[in-house]
Amino acid sequence: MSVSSEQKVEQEVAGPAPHAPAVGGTSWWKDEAQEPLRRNLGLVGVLLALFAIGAYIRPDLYSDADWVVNNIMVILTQAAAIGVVTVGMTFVIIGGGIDLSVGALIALSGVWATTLATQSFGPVGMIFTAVAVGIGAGLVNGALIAYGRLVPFIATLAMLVAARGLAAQISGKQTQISADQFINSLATTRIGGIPLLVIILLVVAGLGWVLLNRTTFGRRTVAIGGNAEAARLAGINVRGHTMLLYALSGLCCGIAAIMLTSLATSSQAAAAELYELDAIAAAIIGGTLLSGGRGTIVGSLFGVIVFSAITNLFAIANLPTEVQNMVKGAIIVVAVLLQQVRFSSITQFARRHGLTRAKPQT
Amino acid sequence: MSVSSEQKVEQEVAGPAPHAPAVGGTSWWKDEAQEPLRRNLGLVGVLLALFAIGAYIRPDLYSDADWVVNNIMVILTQAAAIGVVTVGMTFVIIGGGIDLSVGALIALSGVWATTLATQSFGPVGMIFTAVAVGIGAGLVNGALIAYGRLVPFIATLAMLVAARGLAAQISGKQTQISADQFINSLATTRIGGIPLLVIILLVVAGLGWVLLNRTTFGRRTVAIGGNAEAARLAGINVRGHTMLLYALSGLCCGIAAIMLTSLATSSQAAAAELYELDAIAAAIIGGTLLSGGRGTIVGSLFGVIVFSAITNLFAIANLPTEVQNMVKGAIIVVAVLLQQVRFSSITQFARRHGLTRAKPQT
Amino acid sequence: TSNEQTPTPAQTKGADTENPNTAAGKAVTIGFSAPAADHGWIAAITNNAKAQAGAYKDVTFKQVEAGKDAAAQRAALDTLIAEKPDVIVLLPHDGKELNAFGLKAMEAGIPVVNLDRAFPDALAYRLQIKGDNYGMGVAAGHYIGKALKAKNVASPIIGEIAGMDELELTQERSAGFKAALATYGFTVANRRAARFTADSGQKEAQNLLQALPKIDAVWNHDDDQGIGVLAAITAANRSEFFMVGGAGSKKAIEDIAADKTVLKATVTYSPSMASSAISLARLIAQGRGMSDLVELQVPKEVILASETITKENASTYLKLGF
Amino acid sequence: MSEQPVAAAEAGAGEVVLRLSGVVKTFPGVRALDGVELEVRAGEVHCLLGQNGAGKSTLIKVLAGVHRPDEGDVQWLGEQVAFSGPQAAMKAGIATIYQELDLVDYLSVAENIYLGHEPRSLGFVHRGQAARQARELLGRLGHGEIPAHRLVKSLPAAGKQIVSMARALSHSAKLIIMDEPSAVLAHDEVGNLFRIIRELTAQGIAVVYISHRLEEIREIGDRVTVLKDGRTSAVNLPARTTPTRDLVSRMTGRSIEYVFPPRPDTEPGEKLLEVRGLGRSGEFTGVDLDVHSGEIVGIAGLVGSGRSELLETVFGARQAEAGTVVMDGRGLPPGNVAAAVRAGLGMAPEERKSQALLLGQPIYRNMTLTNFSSYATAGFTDTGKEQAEAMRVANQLELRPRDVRRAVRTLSGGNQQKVVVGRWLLGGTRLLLLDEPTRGVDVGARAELYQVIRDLAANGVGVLLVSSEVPEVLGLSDRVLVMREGRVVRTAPATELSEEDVLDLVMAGSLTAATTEEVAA
Ligand SMILES: Nc1ncnc2c1ncn2[C@@H]1O[C@H](COP(=O)(O)OP(=O)(O)OP(=O)(O)O)[C@@H](O)[C@H]1O
Ligand SMILES: Nc1ncnc2c1ncn2[C@@H]1O[C@H](COP(=O)(O)OP(=O)(O)OP(=O)(O)O)[C@@H](O)[C@H]1O
Ligand SMILES: [Mg+2]
Ligand SMILES: [Mg+2]
Repeated sequence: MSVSSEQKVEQEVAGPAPHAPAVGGTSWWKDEAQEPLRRNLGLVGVLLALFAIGAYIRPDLYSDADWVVNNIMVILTQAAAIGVVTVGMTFVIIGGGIDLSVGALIALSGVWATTLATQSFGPVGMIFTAVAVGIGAGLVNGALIAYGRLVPFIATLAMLVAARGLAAQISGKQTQISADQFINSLATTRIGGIPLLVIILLVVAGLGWVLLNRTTFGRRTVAIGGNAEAARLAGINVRGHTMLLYALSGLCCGIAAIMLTSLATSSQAAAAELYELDAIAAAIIGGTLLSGGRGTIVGSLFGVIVFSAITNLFAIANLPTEVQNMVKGAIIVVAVLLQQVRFSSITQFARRHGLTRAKPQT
Repeated sequence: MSVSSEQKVEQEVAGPAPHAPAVGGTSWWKDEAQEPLRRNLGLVGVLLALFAIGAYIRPDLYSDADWVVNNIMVILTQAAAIGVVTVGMTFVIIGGGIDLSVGALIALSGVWATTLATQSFGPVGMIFTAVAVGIGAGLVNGALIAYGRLVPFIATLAMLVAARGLAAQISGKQTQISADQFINSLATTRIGGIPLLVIILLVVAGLGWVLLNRTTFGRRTVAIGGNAEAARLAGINVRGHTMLLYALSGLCCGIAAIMLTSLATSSQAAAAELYELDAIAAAIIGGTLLSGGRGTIVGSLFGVIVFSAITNLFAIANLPTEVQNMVKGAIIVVAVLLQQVRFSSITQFARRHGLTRAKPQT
Repeated sequence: TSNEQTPTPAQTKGADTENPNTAAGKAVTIGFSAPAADHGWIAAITNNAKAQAGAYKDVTFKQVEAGKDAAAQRAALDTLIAEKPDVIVLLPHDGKELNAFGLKAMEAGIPVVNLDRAFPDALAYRLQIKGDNYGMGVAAGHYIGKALKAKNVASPIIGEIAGMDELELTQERSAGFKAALATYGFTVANRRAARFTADSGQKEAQNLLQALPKIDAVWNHDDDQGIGVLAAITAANRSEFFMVGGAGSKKAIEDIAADKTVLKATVTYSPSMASSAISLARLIAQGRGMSDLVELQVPKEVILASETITKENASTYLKLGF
Repeated sequence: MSEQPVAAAEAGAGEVVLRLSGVVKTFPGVRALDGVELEVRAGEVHCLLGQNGAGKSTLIKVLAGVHRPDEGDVQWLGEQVAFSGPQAAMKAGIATIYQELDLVDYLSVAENIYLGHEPRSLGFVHRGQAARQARELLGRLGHGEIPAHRLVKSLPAAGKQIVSMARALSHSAKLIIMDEPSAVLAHDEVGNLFRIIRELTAQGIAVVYISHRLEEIREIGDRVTVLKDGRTSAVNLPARTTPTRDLVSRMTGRSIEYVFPPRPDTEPGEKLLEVRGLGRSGEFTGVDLDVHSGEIVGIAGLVGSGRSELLETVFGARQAEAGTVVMDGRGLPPGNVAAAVRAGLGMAPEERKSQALLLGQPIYRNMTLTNFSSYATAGFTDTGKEQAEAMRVANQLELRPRDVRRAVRTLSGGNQQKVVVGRWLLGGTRLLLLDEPTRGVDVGARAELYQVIRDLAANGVGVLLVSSEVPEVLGLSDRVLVMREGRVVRTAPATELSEEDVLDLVMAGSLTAATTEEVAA
């Protein structure tokens, strides 16, 4: 019962037993296996709906194909940094943890990479610094959790606070300008019409997908998040792996820090505000179970893009901040509800109300 | 068994199996039932340590008994509003959920209660409004989670965003001044030398304790969070109960909103920023299991007071913010580690290092 | 906005033998509190105050950090009162939320100098020195209005990138901007609110540019977030419009002087007011007036005019950039 | 669908309290119940038999109001009923002990017993009354020593089972359903359970009893209904007189001899495992034992005698506080499971759900959990190979259903157990630690499992087996260790011990035994 009950708590507190999907379908495991797909289709539906709303509000813009393509690139560019972070976050959550420190780690990595001293080492030095700082801080998170036995929430919250403090200390609370042309040009470079940052996101997500679905590392992650005790008794080094998961998240923060630095041609201690909430929300909307053991990279990616598309649409519709927030809350709710729509439940509804006369068979 | 595996994930990722219960009922330190007590003692230790540090840094202030008493009142007053919220949060978390919307609900309740229209109904009208808004929004959270089957994280995140937006809309993003003398005087009233707000906190916590430990509501909350399936099989109305839990949290937000309004003699849409993180952190530090099914009100109260005392000490030591943050991160880690110290592990350590006779090897 | 951490000496008033106010007086303790700095302007406020206090031999400077919100600041100020300073200079998180503290301190006989965020209650402060948020918006509005009128643009498309929207000062700036534009018959086509950080400025600007394929002018409230705004504009290769900044950071003034970007002007909201606040607080504590004025005491209210920095006068303002 | 069931075997039985006919329950793609008939009389013990996955648990969940039947009639006390939920069934007088322990860890024993129907007024729980009544119930169950205020989390599996039983008794029910209650009970506890059941039936309460142990059916049952693939294959057979062959063939469709595979004559090989002076305070002390290649060593003992802890310590899942574990002449570091696995050890733990299974994951991933890296090339997994290997083991163990891509969560209890054991058949395990490997496994599969274990031994694998079923320990093992209160009190070849010897050994001086005897007397 162990995991499943927790699952229920997370997923559908209070709901009746979790089953009840398609009856009469073929072999039902297929249905289960298709769940991520169904969820992703739900998110694609949300994206299409957002597009349709945009087209309705601003037909002038949406009728211009160039503009549309460019706008998609803008949406993706804005999804890039947070998307990379969400890939790392997805691993951490699937592995049964959570990382509240990602926003702070981006700020710390970015600030550290843009000190005058670091900048003097050129772009390689800056990138190396950002990534090393991210991984280092991630390892501290991992060590506190795996060996210090701190709850992930508390350990990474402590890191959040401390890393923002350290970033402020290093930067003297100033916005540090990146004078490095190479770094700054990352945000403006396009390859085959596609912004480099978007390509980085896709590469990171692609590698993440392979890592999660095709390697022993990914398999261990799922196992540990699904049932840490079972994983341990199966001989998996749960602690060591937990360290690696947080280091991976830190690495993603380091990469995102460079991306954000390039976009803003600067870095500061207050950067990447509340990225942790966005990344967690994107992962969950994408179908990752907050209690661990289940999740997909593709879903997380869609989650990030949905959030990015919402912000974009708000700008295009010129909504005031307060209305934006109210609508955003509603969209989140609708997006999640939409993913739960199942054809089977429609069928069931029909049957229960005598609209069809069904007789499920073996 | 259900919770235990999840617990392991949360509590001690990868750690060896939790200590087996004491046989022969010897040392009560090993006894599970005493664990909350041990944790709370750990937190008291942290408080004493903070006091000692303060006394070391500023002997001039700490040698003045009046000042010390007054300072304790200041610490408690500052813990009051967030403490009330944490009581509600503790219930929600024990029940297997989480409420990210508390800060936003405080802002919404406060803003709603301080509109000119509401203020015209006098203090009763204001208090009623704040509480009603809190409960109403809590019920929406609960309905989304229990009946809409949204993950609590997402549902309350959506509420966070939407409630802040609505509060901004209502207040026109202005800070709304409370002209009501009664409300404003709450913060300055003392009864028997104890600030009224502190008394409110103690009353709320006391009621919370009774509710959790002595009523069917509380015991069922533990059951739902610990093993939702078992609770359902025992005939508990899990959904209805979940609704009530979020409504309770909303109620606490309404009360806290009045307290904050009184302290600030005003209210605004940006009030109570990030209270959700503070409340969750306080509950967890106090021994509440983030995955549900375990937690104590007293522990949460201590958690809140520790955070409040840390902030107070920072002000007394006059640390710059960035150093504050770094130190705060470290204190959180130490506080949690301190709670895990067990005499048994010290004994074991001694034994392992041959300080006492024993022989594990090879 | 720079990688150096010390304030430019130009933002403080050094010893000036000509000025009788600088003559040493009775030794005073000035308590100071400002919110935790998370961006350049606030950081400059604190640094300026510290530097200005350091310039007076008769001033002891006691600073308490204000923490992350009004509640935390109240707590910090309570400990400050215990130190019994002669005067308190205070930049509150929110003037209304800290009004009660002002009253309390004044009642306790400690004059309060409110820096920038006004207390609603006149009894809560001895001196109020602040920038003019509404006036800042007005200045930006007039600059843009005039420039567009000069270019004969009939119905111009104007964008606005505001700062943190939940702050009242942002609302005031936007209100002033709107009012000034209205005198020309112009309106804002799209308004985005960023978070005073470069990365949020970049993001909002990028979206604004998407929403408005053709723009005539943009006002960005804050030069710090403006770094990101400019980055977004450069990345999008847009140059059909001009931009006005806000606050007056060093980098912005340099950019205006160099005239290589769309940034053509910035309207000031200078953190130098912190230096002035310290100077005036010292005089208040010492019971002296301002030597140039007839009055024997420091006046009750000083509101800085928002000045407009353009390529023409950039060189004179450069020393005031933060 | 109301075909008249065979007339009751015995005269004098009470009136019919429960009658099911044509009950159908479908899960997505699975027809778990496919026209079930059942008739239960007041005061009888009605046994349900069936292979793993036959639908027994599903049937009782229908009775308990957890599932709603898709089709069919449920008549309770002569009236047609459709329970809206567990609460409704309980109100109507049906109490259930579920197969999966359904307790809340951080509630006390008394609170668990009265969860959902607490003695209360105005929402306040009468704690004293609850504790008093709980103590009474526990006393009735012969376990007055379990403190009512103790957290359930701190109880061992058997203690939890007793709390579950107390919970069922706490409803004044007319029908009590017990889904494999004896699975986690030791021998003496089962006797105790039967005493309770007799008390209940004497008061006219009907009991539906599910177990895979036929000898229990013989001892306690009145009538038997057999399920096969969701259908009733026989109703109301007399429990005591129906020949085993009959029962088995109605369950499985074939006849299986319920016997242990013969021991080979060959001498065991070289020494694999050498444990010396192993101890953990409060659990067990000074344990010495050896396991040789090709040898099956069984450990017998009462619940709580520390066998599970011993196994876990040998495996490194618990940190040894004293003593050494040597595998192949090389010492294992204490508290390091990974090292133990590398050295060739494998363990099927006692609590499969919390300790062994990834419930949401497919069967094959659960089976390959220990060795998926060995199918991987350069860190890349090979799921095709994994599935093929898992399929092989699934066939060997007669897993039902055979589809290894299915999530483990949806398997019946016994089949889940097979997955746990199957895991260690895949790797190159050289020493297998089995903790209650046949718990909840049906007769047919049990025979398969015995054969598999014996085959493993024949291939040179050493096996260390813990079981609460004394016949199993004696029948399967080559050598037997008897544990009492954390110490090994006897080691002997299995052939030199009888069931009575073992029982005498484990009971002697045992506190539990004393109380049990007193109560029984
Ligand atoms: N929630 C569910 N979703 C899908 N299939 C299920 C579910 N519960 C049970 N099943 C399937 O229904 C069938 C009957 O299962 P059930 O648990 O009733 O078997 P059982 O007779 O109790 O077996 P065991 O002796 O192993 O406990 C099995 O094939 C099982 O896989
Ligand atoms: N009725 C009981 N009440 C409280 N504690 C008990 C009870 N029975 C056993 N224990 C404790 O539980 C621990 C071991 O129980 P456990 O059931 O795991 O032992 P075991 O020998 O493996 O038995 P089994 O495998 O049959 O469950 C011991 O420390 C024992 O003191
Ligand atoms: Mg079953
Ligand atoms: Mg055991």
